[in-house]
Amino acid sequence: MRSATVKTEHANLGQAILFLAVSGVILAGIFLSRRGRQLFIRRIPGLSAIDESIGRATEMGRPILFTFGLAWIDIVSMQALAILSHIARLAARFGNRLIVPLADVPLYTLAEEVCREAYAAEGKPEAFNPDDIIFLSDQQFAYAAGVIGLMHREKVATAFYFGYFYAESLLLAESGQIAGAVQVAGTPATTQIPFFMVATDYTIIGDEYFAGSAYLSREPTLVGSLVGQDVGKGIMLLLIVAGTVLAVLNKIMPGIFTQNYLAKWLGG
Amino acid sequence: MFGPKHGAELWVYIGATAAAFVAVFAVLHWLPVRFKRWLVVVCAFLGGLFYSLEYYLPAKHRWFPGGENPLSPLVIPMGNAVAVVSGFALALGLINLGLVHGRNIARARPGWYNSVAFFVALISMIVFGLWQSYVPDAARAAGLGLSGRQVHRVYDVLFNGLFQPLGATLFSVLAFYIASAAFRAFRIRTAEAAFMMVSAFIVMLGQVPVGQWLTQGLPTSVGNPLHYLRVENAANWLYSTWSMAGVRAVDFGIAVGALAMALRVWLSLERGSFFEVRESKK
Amino acid sequence: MPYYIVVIGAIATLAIYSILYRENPVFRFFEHVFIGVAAGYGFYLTIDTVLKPNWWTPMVEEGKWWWVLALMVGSLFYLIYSRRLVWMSRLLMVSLMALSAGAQFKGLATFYVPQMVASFKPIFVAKAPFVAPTNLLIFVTLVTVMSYFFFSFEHRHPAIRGSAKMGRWMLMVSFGAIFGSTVMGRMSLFIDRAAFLLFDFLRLSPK
Amino acid sequence: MTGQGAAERSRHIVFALVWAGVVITLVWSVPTRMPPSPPAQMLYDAIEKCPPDKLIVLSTSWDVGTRGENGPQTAAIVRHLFKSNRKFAIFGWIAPPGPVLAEQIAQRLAKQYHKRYGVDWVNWGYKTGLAPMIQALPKDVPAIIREDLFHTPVGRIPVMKGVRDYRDIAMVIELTGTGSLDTWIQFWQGVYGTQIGYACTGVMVPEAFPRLDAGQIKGVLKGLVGAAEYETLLGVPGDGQQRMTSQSVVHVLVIALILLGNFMALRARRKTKT
Repeated sequence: MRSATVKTEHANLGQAILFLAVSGVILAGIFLSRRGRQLFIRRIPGLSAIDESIGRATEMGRPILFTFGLAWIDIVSMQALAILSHIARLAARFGNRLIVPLADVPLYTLAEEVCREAYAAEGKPEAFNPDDIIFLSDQQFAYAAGVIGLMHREKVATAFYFGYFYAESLLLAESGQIAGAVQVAGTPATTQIPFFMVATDYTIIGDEYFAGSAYLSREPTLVGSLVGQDVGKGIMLLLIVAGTVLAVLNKIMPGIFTQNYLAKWLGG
Repeated sequence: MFGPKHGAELWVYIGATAAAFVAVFAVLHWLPVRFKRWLVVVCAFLGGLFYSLEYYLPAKHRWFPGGENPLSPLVIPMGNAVAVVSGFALALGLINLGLVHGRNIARARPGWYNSVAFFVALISMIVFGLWQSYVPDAARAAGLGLSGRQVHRVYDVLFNGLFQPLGATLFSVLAFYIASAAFRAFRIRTAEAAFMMVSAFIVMLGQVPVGQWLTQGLPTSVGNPLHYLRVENAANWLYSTWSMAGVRAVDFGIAVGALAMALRVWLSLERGSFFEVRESKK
Repeated sequence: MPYYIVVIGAIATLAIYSILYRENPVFRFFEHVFIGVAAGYGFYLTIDTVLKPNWWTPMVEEGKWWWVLALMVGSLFYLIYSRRLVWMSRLLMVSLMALSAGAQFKGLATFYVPQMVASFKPIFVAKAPFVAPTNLLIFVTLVTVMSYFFFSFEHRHPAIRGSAKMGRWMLMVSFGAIFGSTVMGRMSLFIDRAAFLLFDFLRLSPK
Repeated sequence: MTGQGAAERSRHIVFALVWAGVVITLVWSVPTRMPPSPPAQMLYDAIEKCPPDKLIVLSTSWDVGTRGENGPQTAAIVRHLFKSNRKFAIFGWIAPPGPVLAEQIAQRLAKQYHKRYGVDWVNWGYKTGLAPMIQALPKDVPAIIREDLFHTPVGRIPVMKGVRDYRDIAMVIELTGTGSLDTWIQFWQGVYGTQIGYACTGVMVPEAFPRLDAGQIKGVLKGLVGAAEYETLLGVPGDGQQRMTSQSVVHVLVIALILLGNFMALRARRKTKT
């Protein structure tokens, strides 16, 4: 049971150790991989669909749309930028028009950077049109209205949704569907996943989202990090199993196991 | 020296600080690219350290100056500072919007009148918003024939007549899209999809009287295990246990994924081109 | 609310609903008005709720001159338009990003650890017949769903393959519940808009 | 092209059905009594257990966008607080219009229960600063709030007498259509153990249960149904129960559409086979 007493605003030892352990295995994965250790990633179907979907837009000669949802500058949009960078390079290579409507001004500046760099890296800096990176609105539904309008008017062939989405997820995805676009979506906003699953063609679930850049680029740092993440999740899983066993022992043999030591150690 | 200042002295301090800031960046600008790269790495490291050190260091320790966590009092000012700094980006968005729509009008592109509507809406919202907030009675004094009340009324039209209903209505379009998506795409081709559908049905029925009417014959007492079959109880149970566990499991994965991303940003291990500093073409 | 505002609101409402038929000039017009009003509102709100109380007041009225640094740092955003000075804006972006990274480190402990601890539930209890199966189900869901999200090896071994597959099923139950509960929410929003049109605009009353 | 046209036609039919279902049932409706679910009951009990001399904070993080759900919820909770003579403060930190819309509801109900502004409740208005402000608030409430919605300094408001820090606040109820709950958990419940109540839109509900299970929140109102359930607990029908018929009809409609969609797909597949 939870007491109503004042709890510390700072980490206890258990939390600190858990943080260091999970961070440690991720960093270990990164350094092993950078040293040249070959690491494996299994197939993630939604992510494989990204390249195919760009191909479709090329065939149809119609634009690609990429949206971050309402994401602002943070860890979530950082990952989305990495995926945008990949998509922008392919778009530059195949001569697709890429439209990126945004809802956050600082992020807008970064997205423009990323696209400009991507076109330059493909040797086509002149093909980059800064007018296609559009700040629409930082108000949720004004942003959604703008994207809906864009999808219909520009006859988008492919739409990508990577970032943080709220209620606008289905508004955008269903409009894209009505406009006839093939759609790929991924977001750590778990409550929006079912709507993307229903309305888009490929959905990236949960932390497949954070696996995205590793999967697409096969950069050793990112692949190593992904393997380290697996070990980190393994640690959390083991803790859950251990905590459950202790909870059972506490019920069966309350004389010996007077409390759930693990729960206490983690400051629950 | 560093305390608050007032009157003319304040403006001297403000001017001097701004000048010093420009001077520092001017000096930095002439440093070699190698150094600028290093500066970016240091900024990332220090920025990432702030909230984490504050939290993972204990509240009190004898090693701290004065025995208290030195970062804790800075948490709130830091939050304010970030909000203010981000706030200064506001004109950037307007510049972009203004350029796009301005060009539409200048080149008389099809639908240019929509861009005019955009400007009218934008400018009147800014003007009347700030006006009703800061100069409630200045209007009459300025001889424009608009009293504070009338300014308020114009703002009311913009906010309660346009902004709010437009947003609420667009939001409610979801009701229709959910129905059309359900009809078009909710296909039961696999066991997975069947699981999703059954669970969705139970929850949808459990929330409304008509669903509860379906299982009204079943016992209501908590002691009887059959009461779990009442659709509202089944829906609640589905929500609070099964669905909760699934969401939680996904979130644990996301936590570790986000942690990894955060580590890579913090230690500048991320490949991304966007933070790299290159030789600038002069 | 005066009736003329209700009428304007009703026109705006119907204009947005016209997208249900198809994209059309009326929708397009109101879309632009909406973006304009929203951008203006965002601008006004930033000044009124951020810059005025948290920057201007402390700096000018309370004499805290060092707040001018916030303006200087914020102006670095605008350097993205300069090829030569763009690196300075990167300094700002990377700092913002890193602050959010630091918050993530903290979030692991403050947010996820309590949830982990809450998952430590006894899966065998002698007395209450239904609690233990529920706890067992929670436990199985947690373990199988988490196992689905392991990326670094092929899911070949029957144990992991079975677990991952079951995890996906469990996940679909969650997603179904989310879908179902959202239907309720979205429908209530439309009911509210319909009530506005019927009772406020057309001035009907429920029979 | 004909496929496209058929898809458009069926979409239009679906939209028309939703329109018809809601409009008809709104005009001809009867309030439906909803039996309260455990999370609603928990919230009710938690409020009942609050000491009457302490303040309850209603954090109204909603605007007209989610008024369909949060409005009836706010009305039901305000009614409970008036009925049980609890003092409360309306407050906003996410959505600027929230406290204004909630104030309209409170003013309307106050007449019924003969309550007076300033004595029985206060409206702190919308305050800026987001999470850092919420973090600072428990340490010194009057310093952060300073004045109410009507620009009266808090020192001159009777109900604010003796309200200094988190110890004078019995409970915080977050009424929201967005992910604003965790800030309270992180900075209030997690640090001081303050009780948190939650009333959210339907979509936020699945995320609420892990928090409820972990004891981080004390109860949940689930969207419009939550409001209807709460109205049952109070024994007074309101908008929640009034709109339940429409809600029933559209839920059944969505289920029927899913089944119909599957049936038609099955038939189409059979046809192509033969």
